[in-house]
Amino acid sequence: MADLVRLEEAVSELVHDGDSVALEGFTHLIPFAAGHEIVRQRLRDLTLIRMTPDLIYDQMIGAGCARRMIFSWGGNPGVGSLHRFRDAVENGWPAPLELEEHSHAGMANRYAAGASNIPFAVLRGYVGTELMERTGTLAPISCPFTGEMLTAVSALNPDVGIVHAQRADREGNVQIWGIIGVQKEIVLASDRSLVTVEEVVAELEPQPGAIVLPAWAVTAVAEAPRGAHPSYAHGYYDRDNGFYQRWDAISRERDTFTEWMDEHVMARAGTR
Amino acid sequence: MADLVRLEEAVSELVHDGDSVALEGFTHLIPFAAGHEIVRQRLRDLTLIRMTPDLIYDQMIGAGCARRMIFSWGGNPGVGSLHRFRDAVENGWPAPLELEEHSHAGMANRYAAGASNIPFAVLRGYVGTELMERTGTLAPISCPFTGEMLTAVSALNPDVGIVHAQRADREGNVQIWGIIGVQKEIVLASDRSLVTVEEVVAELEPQPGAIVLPAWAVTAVAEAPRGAHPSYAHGYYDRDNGFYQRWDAISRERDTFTEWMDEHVMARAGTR
Amino acid sequence: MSENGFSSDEVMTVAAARELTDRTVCFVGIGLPSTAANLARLTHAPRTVLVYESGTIGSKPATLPLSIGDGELAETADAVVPVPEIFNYWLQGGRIDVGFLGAAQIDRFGNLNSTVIGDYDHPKVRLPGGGGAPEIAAMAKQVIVIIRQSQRTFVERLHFRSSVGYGTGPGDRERLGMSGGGPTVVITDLGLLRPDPESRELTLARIHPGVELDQVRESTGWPLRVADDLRETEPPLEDELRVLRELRATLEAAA
Amino acid sequence: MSENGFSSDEVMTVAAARELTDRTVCFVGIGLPSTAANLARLTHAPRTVLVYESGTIGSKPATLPLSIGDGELAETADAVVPVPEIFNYWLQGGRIDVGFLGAAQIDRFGNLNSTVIGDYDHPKVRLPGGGGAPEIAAMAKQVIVIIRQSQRTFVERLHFRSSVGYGTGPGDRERLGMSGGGPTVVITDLGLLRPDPESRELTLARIHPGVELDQVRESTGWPLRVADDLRETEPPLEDELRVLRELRATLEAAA
Repeated sequence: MADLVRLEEAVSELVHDGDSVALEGFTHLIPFAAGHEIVRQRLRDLTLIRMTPDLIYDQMIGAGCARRMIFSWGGNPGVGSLHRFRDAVENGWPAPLELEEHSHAGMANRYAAGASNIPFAVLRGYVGTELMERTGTLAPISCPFTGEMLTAVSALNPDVGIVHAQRADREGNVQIWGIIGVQKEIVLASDRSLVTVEEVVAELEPQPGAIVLPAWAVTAVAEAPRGAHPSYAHGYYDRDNGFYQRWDAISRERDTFTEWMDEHVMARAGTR
Repeated sequence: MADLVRLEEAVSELVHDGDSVALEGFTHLIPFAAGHEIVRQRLRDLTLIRMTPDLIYDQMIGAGCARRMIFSWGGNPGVGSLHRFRDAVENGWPAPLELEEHSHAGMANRYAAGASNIPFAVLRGYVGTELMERTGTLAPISCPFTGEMLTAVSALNPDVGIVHAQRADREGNVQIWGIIGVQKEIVLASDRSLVTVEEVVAELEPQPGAIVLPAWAVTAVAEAPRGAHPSYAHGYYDRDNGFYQRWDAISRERDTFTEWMDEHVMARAGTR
Repeated sequence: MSENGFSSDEVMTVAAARELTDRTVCFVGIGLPSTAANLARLTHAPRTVLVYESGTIGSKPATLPLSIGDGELAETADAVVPVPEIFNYWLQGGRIDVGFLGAAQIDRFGNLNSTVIGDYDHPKVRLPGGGGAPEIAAMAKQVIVIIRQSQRTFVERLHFRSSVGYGTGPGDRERLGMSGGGPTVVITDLGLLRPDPESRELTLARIHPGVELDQVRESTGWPLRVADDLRETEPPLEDELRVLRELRATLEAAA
Repeated sequence: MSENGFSSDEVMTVAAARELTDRTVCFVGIGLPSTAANLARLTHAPRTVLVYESGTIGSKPATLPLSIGDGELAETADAVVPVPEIFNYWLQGGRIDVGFLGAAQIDRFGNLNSTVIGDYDHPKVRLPGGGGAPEIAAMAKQVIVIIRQSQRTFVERLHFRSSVGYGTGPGDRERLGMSGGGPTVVITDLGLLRPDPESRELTLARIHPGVELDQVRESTGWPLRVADDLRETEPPLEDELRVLRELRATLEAAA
């Protein structure tokens, strides 16, 4: 059964230096509160896994948590660059960042293979691109029935999978609706999982479009109201598009970035 | 866009002698009305595809529609044998029936591969069973990353996929809820698709647990109230467990079977 | 109904239910397995999680389903998922503690036949086939088999191997790369067998009340191994029988 | 804003929208593609079906989304599906008519770079990467590329091949087993290029109002082929501009 714990405890028990960690949420339900707690606990040498690193990994990279990143699209959606990601790759600040680069389709299939306990998935993809030569977790594979050549991607099974969700009940059953992305896959693919939720409720009212993760498939649940901001939680609050746009200026220089993180993340232990 | 047509027309336009046809619905939403229409139109030499052949294929086999069957579990759930299926396999009545036999996991993955336009899917399964030797659409496959041996199953892409659903709107968008089984997969895996529905409504009210198949992914929609009976349509009517039990006696002998089919299927053109 | 006041079906079902501890996640087929898992849920193991292959997770039916896809299973479930997902993410994903299986034939290593009696191409009896069983047998952490015991069902040589128990003996499951642990118990109308920890051969561990050991031997198609500490199955308790009979009544009422 | 009364962004967006016929199923990324598809939907092609890679099918947003996963896309969708499904069943399944792509660099065969400027291991500029593009480029029945034209973007040699257009020329897509048809049009701020039916080389087919042919040649990193029947792009209609500006205003209002 999922333990209902405080976010600080959950992160300190589940995430360790050197772990591979996936904080997922496809635009929706990005677990910012959990990411900030990782930053506050000064975890290091993480392999950060996410289809769209988004602002949360920009912040974690800039804060020095990451040694490596596995991803498929590292931009600020509709705005431009992730400056901290770029600074790490282009200039090695605050530390060099190894990259393992895939396409969205490949990442989604890698998660699904991980959730399915098989070591690889098969898709038509990547062929003709230079990712085929650059990425070790890709290989051509031939169909045993037709002889057609396709592409295999290796499964992803992170040490820790972290997602945000709208609700859990007191047993730890988790309910998610709206854009559901790869939330289920990453929880099921990971050795340990943490779900932060907007609220813990007595009973999960059925919702159109909702999925439920049973408590026994989740390691820990922590309440984190507004825990996806500046991303959003469908039915709770909207995406803070203004913040995504302001982040461009905040993150462009190392100083303004560090100042912002000190004020808005480091100084906020337990008060978020 | 899906055409809204009468069931008779849909079957006569979409299904032809010799076609491979999947009438799916995992216990729930089995398309009996469409199956009966196929029987009435005296279609022949069909390859019938279904995870659980159930009463509908027992009837179609006994009526002489089938040359071949691809399946994973051919019984009357909770009751016993499918006598017409057994008579065809054991005694070749009314015609011999070729079998291509899989497990549920294999069939589900074959449908998913078909819907995904890849020629095979990979699972841990079948190993150590005699299906490995008996079934040509199975093959061992090794992981290009770990060297582990797994099993490949070839994709299923039927000529026609037929399912029953609760509702469609006038555009032909289809809504299904309750046990959703492989309804989506079979529609997407098939060259042509027919969805019979309990009713056509002005607008699809969102429902907890519902999925929607957009009209442009469906070939034809036909209204067929109670079209899943003696299976059921969640929210409309219950499974007729009594009929499933009575079918054992009706179907045990060729005479009583034929009599029942004449009276309840053949004589009911357009009146169902 | 025996002179003990309970039938052989009842003692089998109760014995199967007792194998489940609370909070166990069970992948259940229809018939005795579903009855046993629901009996456990309504007696000593209220938080047993029932997963049906139709895609319902955490079903809590008040009446016994006739099929694995009855509407009540979906209505009372924590989640309903597509069938490919139930097999890939949940069963193959290693999240099932206990799989219940029946069969037409079993051999001494717990391998099962649910496919044909006679030759595959010209069968004497065409059985339903493997269904979900091949993967449940391979992937559930533990498998419980429920089967009536006779010379016809407990056979020296299966007519078809539909699902794997321990193959030809120790080490076979590992060689085949199976993620689950294999059968831990075979419950019959005569007693209860467990695989020997070394040889993996099914060994009679419990004998039901009123059954003679010779009767069990005669109902087994190979020389039966018997545990040194063979004991009698504890008879069904009054409470177990009452709940079981109430459950079965709901099935008959629905028909 | 040019002296024509519309900006180069506007002429690009309008030209892209015009490429869509009604009932087209479009896989759209954020930015100009999303704007163009929504413009088509609100003008001549009301039944355009918008599919976003976040898993929303048939979204009908009243305001322009800033990200591909804004809440309104889910609220107004016919269906919302998991991300693995959108790529496997819908894109790879061959159900997407038109994919819109942007890029940092394009070559004469419509191959795209959205990964790095400079060397991959030591890039001068690290770009976001492929995202959904590699598979959209391979699998959509038809691809529309929208990109500003200059010596920096229209290059002789890509710094990285993120997505495939026509590879090294005729027959390459077929050899690579690609199910989609490849780019049918490249829309820039200067004009509109289409692949030559034989050589597959991008060929200038339309030039936007007020743009000189020499200017297009100078903005191309290879000797540009020009269609024999080169014509001027029809300027944006008043109605197109009005709807486009209203749409863009919703984006700014939301920020």
